[in-house]
Amino acid sequence: MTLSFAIWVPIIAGIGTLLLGRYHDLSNDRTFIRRLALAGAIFGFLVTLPLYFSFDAVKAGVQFVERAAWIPTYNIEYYLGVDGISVWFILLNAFTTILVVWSGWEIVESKPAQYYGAFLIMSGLINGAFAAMDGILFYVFFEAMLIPMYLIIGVWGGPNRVYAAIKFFLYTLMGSLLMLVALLYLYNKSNGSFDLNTFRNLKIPMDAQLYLFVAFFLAFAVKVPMWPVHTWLPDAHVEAPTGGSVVLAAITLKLGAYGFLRFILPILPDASRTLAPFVITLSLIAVVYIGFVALAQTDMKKLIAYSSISHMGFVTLGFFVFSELGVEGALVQMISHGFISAAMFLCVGVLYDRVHSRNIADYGGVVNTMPKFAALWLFFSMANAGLPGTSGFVGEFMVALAAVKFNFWVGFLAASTLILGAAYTLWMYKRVVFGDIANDNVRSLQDVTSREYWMLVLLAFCVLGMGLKPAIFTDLMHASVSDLLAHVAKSKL
Amino acid sequence: MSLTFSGAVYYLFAAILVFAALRVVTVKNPVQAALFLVLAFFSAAAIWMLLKAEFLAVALVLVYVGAVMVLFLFVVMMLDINVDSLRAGFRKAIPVSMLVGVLILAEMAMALMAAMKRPIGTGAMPIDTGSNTRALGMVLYTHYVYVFELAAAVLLVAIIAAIALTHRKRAETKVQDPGEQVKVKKADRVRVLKMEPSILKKNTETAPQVLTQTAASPVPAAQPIAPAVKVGA
Amino acid sequence: MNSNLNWIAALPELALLASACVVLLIDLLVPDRKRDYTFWHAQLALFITLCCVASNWVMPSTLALNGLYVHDTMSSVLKIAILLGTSAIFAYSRAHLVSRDIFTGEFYVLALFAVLGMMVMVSGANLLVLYVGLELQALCLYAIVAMNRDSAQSSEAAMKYFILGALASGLLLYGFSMIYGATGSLDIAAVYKAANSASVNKTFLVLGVVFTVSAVAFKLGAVPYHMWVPDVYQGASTPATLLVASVPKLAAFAFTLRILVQGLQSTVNDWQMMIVLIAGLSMVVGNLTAIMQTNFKRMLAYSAIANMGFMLLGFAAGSVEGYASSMFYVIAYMVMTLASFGAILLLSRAGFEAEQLNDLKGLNRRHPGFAAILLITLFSLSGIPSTVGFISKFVVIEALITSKLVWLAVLAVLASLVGAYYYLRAVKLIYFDAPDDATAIQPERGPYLLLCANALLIIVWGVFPQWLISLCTKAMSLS
Amino acid sequence: MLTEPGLSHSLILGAILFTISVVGIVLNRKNLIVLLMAIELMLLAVNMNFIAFSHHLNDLQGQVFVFFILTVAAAESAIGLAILVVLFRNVRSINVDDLTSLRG
Amino acid sequence: MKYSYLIVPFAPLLGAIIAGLFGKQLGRRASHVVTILGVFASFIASVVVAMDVANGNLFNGPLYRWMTSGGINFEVGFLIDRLTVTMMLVVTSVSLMVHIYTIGYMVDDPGYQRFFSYISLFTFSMLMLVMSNNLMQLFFGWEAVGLVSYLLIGFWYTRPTAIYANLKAFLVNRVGDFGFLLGIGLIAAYAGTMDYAMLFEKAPELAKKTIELFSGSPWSLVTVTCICLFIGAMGKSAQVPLHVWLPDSMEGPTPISALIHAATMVTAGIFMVARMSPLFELSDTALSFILIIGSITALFMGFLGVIQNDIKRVVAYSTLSQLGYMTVALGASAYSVAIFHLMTHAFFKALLFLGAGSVIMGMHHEQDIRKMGGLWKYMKITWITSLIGSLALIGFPFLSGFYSKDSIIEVVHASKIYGSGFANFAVLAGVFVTAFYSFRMYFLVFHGEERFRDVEHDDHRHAASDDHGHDHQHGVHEPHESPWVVTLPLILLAIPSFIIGALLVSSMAFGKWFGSAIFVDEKAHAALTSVINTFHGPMPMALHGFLTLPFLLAMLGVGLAAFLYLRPSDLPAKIARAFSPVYKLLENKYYFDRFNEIVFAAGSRALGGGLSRVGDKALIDGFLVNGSAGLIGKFAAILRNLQTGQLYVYAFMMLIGVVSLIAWWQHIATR
Repeated sequence: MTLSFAIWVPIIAGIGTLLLGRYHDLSNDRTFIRRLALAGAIFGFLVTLPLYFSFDAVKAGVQFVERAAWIPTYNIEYYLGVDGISVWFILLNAFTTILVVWSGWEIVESKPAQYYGAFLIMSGLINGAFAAMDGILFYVFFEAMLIPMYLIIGVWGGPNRVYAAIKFFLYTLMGSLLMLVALLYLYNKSNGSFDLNTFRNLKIPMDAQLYLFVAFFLAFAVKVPMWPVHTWLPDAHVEAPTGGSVVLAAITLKLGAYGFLRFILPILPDASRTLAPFVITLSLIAVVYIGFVALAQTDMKKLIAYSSISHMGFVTLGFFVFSELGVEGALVQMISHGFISAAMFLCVGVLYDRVHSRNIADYGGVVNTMPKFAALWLFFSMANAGLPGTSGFVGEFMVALAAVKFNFWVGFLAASTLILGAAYTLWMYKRVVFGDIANDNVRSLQDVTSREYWMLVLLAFCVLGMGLKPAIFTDLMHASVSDLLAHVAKSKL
Repeated sequence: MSLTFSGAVYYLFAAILVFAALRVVTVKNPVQAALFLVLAFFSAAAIWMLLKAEFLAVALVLVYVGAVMVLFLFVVMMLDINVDSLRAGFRKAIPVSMLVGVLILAEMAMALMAAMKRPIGTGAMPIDTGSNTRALGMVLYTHYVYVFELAAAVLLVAIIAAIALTHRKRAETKVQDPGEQVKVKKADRVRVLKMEPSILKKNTETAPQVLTQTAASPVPAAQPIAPAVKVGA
Repeated sequence: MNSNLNWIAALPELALLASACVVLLIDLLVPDRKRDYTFWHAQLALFITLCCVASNWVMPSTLALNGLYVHDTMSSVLKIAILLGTSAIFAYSRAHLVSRDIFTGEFYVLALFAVLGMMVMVSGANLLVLYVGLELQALCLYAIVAMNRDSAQSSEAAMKYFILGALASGLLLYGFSMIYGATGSLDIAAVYKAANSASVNKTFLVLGVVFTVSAVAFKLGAVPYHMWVPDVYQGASTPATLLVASVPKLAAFAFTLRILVQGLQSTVNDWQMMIVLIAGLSMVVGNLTAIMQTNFKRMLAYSAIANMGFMLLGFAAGSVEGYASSMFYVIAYMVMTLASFGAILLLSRAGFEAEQLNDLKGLNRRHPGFAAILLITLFSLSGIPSTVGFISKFVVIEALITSKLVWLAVLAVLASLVGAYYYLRAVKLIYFDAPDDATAIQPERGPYLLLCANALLIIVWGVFPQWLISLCTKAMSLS
Repeated sequence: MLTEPGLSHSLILGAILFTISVVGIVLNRKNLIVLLMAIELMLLAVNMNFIAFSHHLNDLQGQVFVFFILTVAAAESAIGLAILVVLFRNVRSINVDDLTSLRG
Repeated sequence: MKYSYLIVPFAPLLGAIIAGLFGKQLGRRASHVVTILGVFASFIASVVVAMDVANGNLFNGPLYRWMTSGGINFEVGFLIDRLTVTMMLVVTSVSLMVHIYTIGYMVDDPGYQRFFSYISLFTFSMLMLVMSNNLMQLFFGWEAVGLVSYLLIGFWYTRPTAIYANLKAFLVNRVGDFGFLLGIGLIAAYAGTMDYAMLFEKAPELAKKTIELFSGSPWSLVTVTCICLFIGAMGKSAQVPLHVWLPDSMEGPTPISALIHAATMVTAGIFMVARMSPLFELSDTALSFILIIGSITALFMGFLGVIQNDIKRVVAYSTLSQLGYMTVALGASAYSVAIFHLMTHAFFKALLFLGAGSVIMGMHHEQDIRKMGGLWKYMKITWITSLIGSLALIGFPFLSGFYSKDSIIEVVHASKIYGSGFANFAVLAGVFVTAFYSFRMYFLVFHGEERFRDVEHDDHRHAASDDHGHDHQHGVHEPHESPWVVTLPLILLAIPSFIIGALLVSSMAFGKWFGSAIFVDEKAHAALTSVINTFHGPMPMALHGFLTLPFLLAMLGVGLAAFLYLRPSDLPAKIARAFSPVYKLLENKYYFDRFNEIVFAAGSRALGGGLSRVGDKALIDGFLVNGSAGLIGKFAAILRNLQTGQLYVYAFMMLIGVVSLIAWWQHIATR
């Protein structure tokens, strides 16, 4: 029942918040709503903990299996399970939800019940997507989370939020609709099953594999996002409220990458191998091209958004070099990016809440007035730049090694992130934080409140912990990843 | 193969029918169009006679010529329409319409010609010799009683709809309702008001009553209220 | 020739006919200010009919009334849906009718007769019955659309609806005459038998099919026979629109199924491609044109066109599974339509129609409940999971892919991507924008709760669709 | 040369009538009443088909159908004319071109 | 024994954490006490470990498993051998001196605790780097020292120049790391291990492998790997063309210039190459590459020192030049000599920097040597120790610098590898240049006129210099000797600068001190062996030193400096005018900075802006995304216009439908 709890506890908490919020909204009593939402988020996190403590790292298959008929006519099942790949994302998501709720504490003034409700519901849906072992169940969760995200960007977002929200929605929908067709094709191919394990063992001819690859690839590439279907992300990030950006960057992007591992690689190994150069090329473009683009940004959130794209390029790169180091590196990178991007967005949020500008040029010398904040942000910036000892290093390092093994020049381009990543992150940091106090806005800044402080410190611990002992994470993955790679190596023609 | 008399009659009425039909859609005046339609119905009835559907032929004349077309004419007359202005743009529309007409006719003709080369099946409900009316009546009231009832419902709907749509209660007409008039009671007409001497109450308590009375116009007024004559809503 | 009357099977229709007449009489005797009596009696009539349908539920499939009438699971299911839907329509539109001064008995009587027509269509086992049922329903609807007598738009809409509808029945009849000519029978079962025999004149038959498909497409409002849909939806008063937009689709579905599948299954290869063409065009044209609309009702009209295209895909699949998916789709669509138009109805008040898209601005701040209902409905219409709209699209596409029509499935999903845009835009108005006027909205409690239940149904069926799916599958496999 | 009229003649006649009526609907841009008449004409064409088939098949059902078509058509024209009257009261015109307030 | 290994790096870390997190609460005194104690403990432990190692107790083993993936164990572990302990001793001792010195130097700075925390953290990182037994940990330390360097260069974060310099330093180092990472990647890919010992075992195997970087031209795998690794070293050890960050790094406080940018961190690259000697020995191409890069650095960076007027920058350029010497030694396969020079250089260069710092303090944070002069009278200890440092630097016999530098010159002379001819010239010319600029600075600072009296105090310069709390008094300051915490380290560093060369040259540079830690393929690269064969002990070597060319050149340099700068004269200016193109070239540092600024910094910004505008905004968003949306909108408008509202159009459409369906069916039927 652990997985069901992980899914339904936040959703029920969210619905409860929504319903109860109606009354408290009227009486201006927001504290109650906040506490309720936070309690829901924390409880939602606690129920996921058994996933870590009772996880059997030796087993390659899925664990914590729950299986029940859902729509028997189409043999669709309520089939949940996690393996070493997905377990981390559920934990990460549940953890991030707490941060998100916490981050909106004093910030969200309008309709807080809806705000928290949307986040909690989304959290449950995301858990569902990571836990689903049935194609349609996955699709349902994968798509349904668009609704709360759309509202979060649109209702609590910035000035250009409408464009961003619609763009986000349509972009994602475009990809996933084709995935639905692909799933149904597989369903027919497998004589009536949506079980992912069945899909894995299907024999599929090459041309069909290629078509399916395109369908799945679009769905997940948009979500990751890969170049050139990435342009929704900067807009969405910039306009979303801080919590929205955090969830987007930390979790939903991972869902796209996760889709690659769950669907594309094991189900379509021959197409994957054939098209690997193509995907790798796109990934490298994401790393290099986006790295340069990030350098030119003047908006902090946009810059971090582009940096996310670049980092996710590493993830797809890691997948498609088909080695344990690469895949595990990519997974580690995903988790780490969850922490770091969340922290980076929270940091920008801290500034934004005070000055209401995301423009780099509106800042300068923040360190003079906010030393604690500056120190924490520096830490996360360094992590973003992939400094050893932080989680940001681990994944990049592993993927880079795997890439060099795959092909020297691939590794060469991938490693350029060492320079580019440091350049855009630290240059922004320099312009915002260092220097003399630039203007009165900066002069009147107050250092982080204890809420913000502990939130960031918590994340800093995660980043540091993961940087110092990544084995905690990788040891759980080995069995599943090698099983996956075995599937990739086998021809399914 | 020579043409029998009935064959010739068929052709004659068919020609009239086509001509009349063409005129229906092309004449200027709707009255004329209605009259041409009548002609068309007559010719069709004649052809139906030849095809041994005597009851329907008669019904067509009675129902259509006798009722429906009269209704048409009535409406045409009732609505005061400027005939001339209704013709504008007719010529412009001819080419496209003709094109479609020719196309659809050609297609249908082709299909029908092709179809006629093959045999067609036999009917499920053979016509026993004898009165066509009787035969029809028999099935209508037995086998097709359900449809018959439904047809009744259709007609009922037509009545309701026509009335609901066109029947208007005029706002300015005033109707007397004797029932209401009889039922009227005294209390409906006259109401006795008791006025509290409230205006000067807040002056001093020793204020003389007389003053109050003069100031407050204490005469209980008989106020006329709604008459029993209903104004049409 | 079946001379078995077996009128018990047709009890619902008979009961409705009788009770509609009773309502008509009662309405005559009821003074204007007590028009509510008519309302409640109309509801009672629906309820009685519903009871009759329910009592016949366990009866096995039978032909009745000399083979003109068929009772089967599909007919029962659809009738229940029609009756419940109509009841909801009555509930939603009461206040609106009152405030517009068109709260007349005729509305209810005509609506009941229209329901009768639909039920006849649903249970028709004979071309003649189907035709008369269709006309009964259509004539009532024409009149209801025109009922808002002082509105030029309503009468314009009614006129267009009428002329085009009459044209469509002309096409239908022409088609029927060809089918009759080819098979020598009007009985669906006999037609089926004759059409399957080798000696049938296929050319007549298929010519008949072409005309029949055209007429059916008109009734469903599929491209290129769709032109009446937006005008009628927009022009008619919202209760009339709701009546035109929701339940008749069920009847039209049954109508299509009875003729094309139960009667002319042997020509499936001929009509399948026609349906593919019509369905594809409908999805594309409907969704594209809807983008440009500023009137919410008109937008929903185009969405209806697109949705009917989607529904027809089930027929295009040409399999039992496909028909079942279409049935599911059409029922789901009715529920969504009820919710969307119901919301419009309840939002409008005296002197204010909530039919422009801009009227929805900032609804979330004015009344979160309505906003949530519309949110659910709109996302369901665009086919986002956890709503019944998704399941309905899913089952249809599944049927398509099983029938190896993958390209059509791809077209369908791309069309619904375009469609998502305008639903999103509506959601945007509701949630993202600030209201133009902040007047608080106070809906009537009863209809509002019903609407909530309606929206909840969208979610419930979206999450637990199995019941409805098996019902549809069962209905299709038995008929 | 003209042959003895048979099924095909009646069907062709029906087709011609049908075509005339639909062309009439498209052609006539001004007068709604003529449109209604064209619809009557179309029903006549259909009836012609039914009766021809009925005659040819020696089958009564066609005639029954025609009977009901006549009934329904009468009801239909009643409602059509009623709508026309309502329309005329509202817009003071039965010009087809004036019916364009709903568009787009 | 393992515990003392642990104490070495972690004692400073503990100090850093305490000072960093609780510095505010603890106060200044406690902070410096705790960090100094940490480093002192580390130093003592290092000495203990060193004695242990001298007794032959080597250690190589994992401490902690970081991660396992792809069959590679990523671990943290120690390799304690003679090379390691040498480095440990150098690092801890210099670090200890700098810690003590800092008490005086940073006395008034508000970031006092922070500073101590940073330098202790640096000590930890550097120790982890040198004690590592695998490449992953090496990279860890590599980047960690880079981070601390970044923090310390930008210590005064409000200064635009400082935060410019630290970003630059970090990025240029990242360019090196980029190569380094690729090198590690190649090793991981082909050797499948991170561990030194296992790697060296597989080295002969690797030597046989080739890699096709460009299709059709197979390159030796080891060459590519070594060059990649060396690119990392170029970044960290500031070799041309990645040297540009080091002069700018002088924006940091002087103690860290001594510790990080002279004595320890910048020599990490040298250490790494020496550590990887079994690999580098397998590739002559890589060694030649190293040799040439090193000689270019040694000579041309020296030239730049000639025209600098900032006291710290002069020392910085001399550091660059000396790093070049070490690199040259590496290229000539004389790894032991390189490390030997590294050690002596660590002491005398730290001494020089700290001396310069002392001068700066004495001059009230004036750094321009043209505004000094005659300081010997005021700052006796600083003067003497600086003189020792300078003499060591120019390689005056008997001083430490002489032994190491002269060994390099001789080894290069003996080397037969490609590029050694140029290297030979470069190191010899370098001796002259070094002597010239060192003594130019020495004379300008300590001798000659007391120019600080007649120059007006320039407020701007002051504001931009070590502005950390000294009273802002205007007018002329009397130079003064620094407090004991400053002079004590000077003295303590002067001693090894003087004697350590003579003490250790026979064992370390030419002896078997390093043992198995350094591998030289004596057959292929016999330069060192031939020099060893002519070596007869420190005393004869020093005596012989007086007769050699290098000594002559050095004396020439000193003489020229004395001639030009001991007395006020306009001769230097005249020379500058006469060779104005050369002067300009030097003044602009060979235009490296300008080039980087324009091509790399501005170029990539422009590229990014261009990609953002053209690629993302115009092409993808504008054309593909909004374009297709627009297209859909256009279609929608067309379709919408079809809905004219006219009844006959509607009817017409229906008929079209019928007509086309019939046509479609007939088409199918006839097919």
